[in-house]
Amino acid sequence: MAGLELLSDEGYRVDGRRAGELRKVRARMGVFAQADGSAYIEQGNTKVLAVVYGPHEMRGSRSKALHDRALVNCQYSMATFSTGERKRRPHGDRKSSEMTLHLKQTFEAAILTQLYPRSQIDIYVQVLQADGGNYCASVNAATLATIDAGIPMRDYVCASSAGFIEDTPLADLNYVEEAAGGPQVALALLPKSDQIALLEMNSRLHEDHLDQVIEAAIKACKDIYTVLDQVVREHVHEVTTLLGE
Amino acid sequence: MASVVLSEAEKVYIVHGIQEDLRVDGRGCEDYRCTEVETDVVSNTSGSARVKLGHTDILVGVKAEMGTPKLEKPDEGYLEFFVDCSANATPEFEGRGGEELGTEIVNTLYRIFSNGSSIDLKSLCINPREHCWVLYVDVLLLECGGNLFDAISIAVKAALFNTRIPKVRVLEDDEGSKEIELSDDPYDCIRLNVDNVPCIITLSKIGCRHVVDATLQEEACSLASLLLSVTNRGTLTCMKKLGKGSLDPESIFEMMETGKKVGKTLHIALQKTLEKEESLGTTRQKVGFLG
Amino acid sequence: MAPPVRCCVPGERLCSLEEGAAGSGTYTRHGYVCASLAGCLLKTSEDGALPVVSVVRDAESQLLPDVGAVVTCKVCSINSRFAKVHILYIGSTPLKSTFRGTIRREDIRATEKDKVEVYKSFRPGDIVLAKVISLGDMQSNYLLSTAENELGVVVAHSEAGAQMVPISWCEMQCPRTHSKELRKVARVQPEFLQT
Amino acid sequence: MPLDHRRVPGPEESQAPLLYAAPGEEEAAPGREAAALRPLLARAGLLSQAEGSAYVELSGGTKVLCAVRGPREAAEGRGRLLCEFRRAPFSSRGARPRPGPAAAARERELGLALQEALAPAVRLARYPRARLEVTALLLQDGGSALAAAISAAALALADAGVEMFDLVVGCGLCRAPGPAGAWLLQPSEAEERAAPARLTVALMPGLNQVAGLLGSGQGGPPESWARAVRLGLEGCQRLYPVLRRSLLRAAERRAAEGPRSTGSSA
Amino acid sequence: MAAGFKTVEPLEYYRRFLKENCRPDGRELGEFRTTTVNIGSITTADGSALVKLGNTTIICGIKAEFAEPPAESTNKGYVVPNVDLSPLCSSRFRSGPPGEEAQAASQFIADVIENSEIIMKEDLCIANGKLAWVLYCDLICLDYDGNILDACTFALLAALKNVQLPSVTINEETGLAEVNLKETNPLNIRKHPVATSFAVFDDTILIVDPTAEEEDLATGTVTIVMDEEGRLCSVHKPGGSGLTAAKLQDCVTRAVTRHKEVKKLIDKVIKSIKPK
Repeated sequence: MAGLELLSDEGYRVDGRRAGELRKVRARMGVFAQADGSAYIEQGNTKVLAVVYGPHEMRGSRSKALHDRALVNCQYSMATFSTGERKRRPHGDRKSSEMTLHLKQTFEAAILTQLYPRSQIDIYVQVLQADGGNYCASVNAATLATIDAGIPMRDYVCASSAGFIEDTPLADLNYVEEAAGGPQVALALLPKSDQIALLEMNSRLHEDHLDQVIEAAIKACKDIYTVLDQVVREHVHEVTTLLGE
Repeated sequence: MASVVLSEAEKVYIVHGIQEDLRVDGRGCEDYRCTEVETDVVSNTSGSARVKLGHTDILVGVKAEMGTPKLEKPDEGYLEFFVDCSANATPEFEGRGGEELGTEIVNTLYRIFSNGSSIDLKSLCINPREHCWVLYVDVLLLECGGNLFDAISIAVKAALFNTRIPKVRVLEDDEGSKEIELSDDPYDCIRLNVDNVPCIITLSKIGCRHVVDATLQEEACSLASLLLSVTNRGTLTCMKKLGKGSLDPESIFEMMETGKKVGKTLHIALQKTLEKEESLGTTRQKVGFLG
Repeated sequence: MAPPVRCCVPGERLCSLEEGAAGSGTYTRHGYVCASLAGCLLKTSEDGALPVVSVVRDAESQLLPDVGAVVTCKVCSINSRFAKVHILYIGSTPLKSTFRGTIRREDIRATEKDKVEVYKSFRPGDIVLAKVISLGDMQSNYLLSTAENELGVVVAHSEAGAQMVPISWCEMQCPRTHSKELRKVARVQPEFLQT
Repeated sequence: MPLDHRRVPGPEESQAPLLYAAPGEEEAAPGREAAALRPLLARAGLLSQAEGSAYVELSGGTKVLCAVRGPREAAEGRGRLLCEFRRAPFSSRGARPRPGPAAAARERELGLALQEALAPAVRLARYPRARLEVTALLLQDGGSALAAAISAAALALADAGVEMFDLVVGCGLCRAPGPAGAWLLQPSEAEERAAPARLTVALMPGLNQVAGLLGSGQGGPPESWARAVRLGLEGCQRLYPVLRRSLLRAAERRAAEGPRSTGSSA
Repeated sequence: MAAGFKTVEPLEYYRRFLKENCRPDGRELGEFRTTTVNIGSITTADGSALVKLGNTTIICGIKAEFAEPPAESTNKGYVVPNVDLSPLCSSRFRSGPPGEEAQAASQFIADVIENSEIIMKEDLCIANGKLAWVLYCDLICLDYDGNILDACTFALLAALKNVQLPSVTINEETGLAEVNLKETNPLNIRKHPVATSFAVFDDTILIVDPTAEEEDLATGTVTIVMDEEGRLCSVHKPGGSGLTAAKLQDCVTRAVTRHKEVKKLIDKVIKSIKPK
């Protein structure tokens, strides 16, 4: 492998985590007052803000409105100072348009869009600091923001990445492990119903290792689900006490 | 700006309130909303700061990179501004929506930092005509709650205060080509002196009085506003009328006086918080958006 | 016009409110009537006490079609519900840039509104006299009507391309092929009869 | 750069001879009295294709031409005023500004300042669904270019027959170098380049309201800026008669030959 | 209501005039609009000229700068023309990057400079392979009333005759140029190309110096560029209705007489400036 030793023989990774261990996840909902729903999440050093507007009247051309369900409109943008190398354009380049499409497909599967025909739901994700697993943190933040906006969802959507180094599957890769170029899987899961909303796998991986890696990813998503669920319950509790029984 | 829909009655209510020096959220005409300033919130930047002024939320990141000096100023480094109106603030900023406002803010920032007095650009130069430091100041607009210019200028000043530029030695080898050698100790860096970096005070004229730090609703009822950039010694370095209404000359002079007074107090408060942040050093528990 | 033609500039105080009422091209501020156009001053005093002060420009006094103005327009497209037109003239002043207008089916004729068919009244390329009935809202453009006898098609070309002659209020005839075509014809003004 | 394949290609980069010129033999500005106001030449209604047009020339050499496209059909609801202020490539003394995003951004700022100075004077309410396009072109920059553009734009709007509350007169100022520098009215390009602070004031003379204000640099404490603004407003009042006369002459010329050739372009 | 007829049926309106061999603004078919030229009005440019052809007004400003000569011909400088048609001159143009007509005009002017050898690029070379002059010729249309090609060519010629280049010496050891702004020397203008444009009406009638309306109604235009020795520099006929050889010959003869008129006008103006 590269000069850097990604997995020590005692099974510790570069940042001291074990193979299946997640990075520290901290999240908060209701960060902004003006948005319908907003959330902030930190997975290790990756920091993402998500905001949800809607469901509201179609903006722009009426022709795009779907007569039977809501149109999910996303935008994924990365702050120019989020990565080591300064990015010239925050969004609109190929990578962020691809991420935007993935977010849109993921959330069209999760949100009960048929309840709001001919309307539009905007989900905007802003990556403040990118340290690997940007897509996964964005999905988790968008889930919290959608819940904060009170939009009914089939289930949470939790996402995590997984890799395969020295034939041990690693969960929740950080930037160094992603940059090392090994096989990587990004998985978005509906934890309760165990349905995979989105699975993206690039670079070569032997066929029988595949389910090992997917297994690790699903387990990581379930761990993230417990953390997110706890954050949501705390937030709901906090909000209800504010309203006062 | 994020558009807020106000009925005529609400506007009259706000205007009458301001006549009696009482605003909708209980502030006086010359009071600021509660401001939170926090530095070093984003790790892979040379300096960063986040300012939350009421419902306005700004994040500024400064990255120092090596560049060649400009032709007409061979012995100085320079600053490059970029404002990104993220769609988080309002759906209108999606795609290219926020570009117009972004360019307006960038032009105002260039106007303020164009004269040499705000930042000592000569200290950014490594060797004339060839190498100098370029500071990319990137402003990210996360939430528009009115009074953007003030929040942005405070965030830029805090971010520049927080900026650490690694020390650099120039090695001259035999055939004259200069070799840049970066010092390896991460804490051995030079800091920028931000004392005479000005802050922007926007005074909005509502009815026949002017207010400081107007919220979105108050901006909707103000026809014209005056933007002043005030240094901590009270001198003005930029003056600009915004909005589609006009101002009578007398009220402009009053606004300038108020701007100077408010500007000085703002500088003192900002300097205090920055020193407090600095004194805590790296052990400080970073709150960020989790606060 | 009064012999010493007094031209004025926007913002100039013309007279106080006691001496005259504000006419077109002027506005009132702090009890004074001020000019809002650069043009010649016109004081028209009817029998009432207060003369009406207005500023008039001769070149093209009318810049925007407003409600009630008679406009000349060219039909650019028709469908079963309305006809789309370009407004070329307001009254007699030509417009440097055309404005889009719409004549709805029910605004074509005053009598038996529902039996009207658009293609029996207008064809693309016709020159039509119409009256502005509304400025239209955000999306739509000006709403026009040809519901009076003097309004309707003024110039129309037949299939053969020749300019047709109106023979009744709903028919025009091509001088070359003598074929009759249906149009909502404007009653010909008396002074044009001899051409 | 998409721009370049639409223009005849030149060398990649070129430098102005000025950089290599022996510096310093700038002709010293003759001792001039701060409040001296140099004559301004203004002429309205000179372009045939535009509904309204005006040309303003300051004695410092600044030449601005402005054209107004009358109320044109606008897509969305309320009336809008769109201003564009362009500099001719040969207008400035030094290097020719290469057409690029940076130059476009600076021109956008001046366009915006022009729009904010004109907005209070134009009765947009009278043009509910129309668009007014103002295009100003700086042919030669001899100092206080924005001020000349504001006066020219106001003249062109009035000449186009657009309803306005008042004309707008622009006046440029700059501070003489040195700690106690006095403010100079209508500076020349050389004075403006050497000045530590610059200010442009736009006044509606009839209503005595400040329509636009744009200043930057070390102008010192607010009292000094206040002095500058007062001096600027007084300058505007003195420039107003010249503009008014040129507009009246254009109106009379239009009235004289108005009735004869209606419609066809004069 | 004559004006009404003009807007409603413009072609018919023009045919009526062409039958009597004149035009709505009173000119014959072969008559040019009044042409005026004003040289050296922009002091910040190295050379400038303003040409008015009836209502059509073009201003040409030339800025001279230094650049390395092109690799393939190290003893040549550059001449970079650029025609700018902005919303200022007519409502048919949008702001932003140059449109089709502007690009076509710029290319036409570049071809005229190339074919007519108005100046030798070798004269622009200062130090072979190291430094050469670049002449940025910016032609801005202030008022678009048709026939901008004639006006642009005339404005470019007049501006080039007005150019004053500062004297430049390369001092040996630093290899940098030294510029002396005091002494300036003019360009050596070798040829005087003059353009004449015609509009073709209903495939038969040829009218010279068309206005904007006539250009819109014409079924074709042709532009002929001649120099003083009667040599054809370029013939530019962008499509449109055909033209018989005889008609083309009439155009060429008219172009020759037009060249004399323009040459007389420009010499008169240059003389009136020189003694000053």
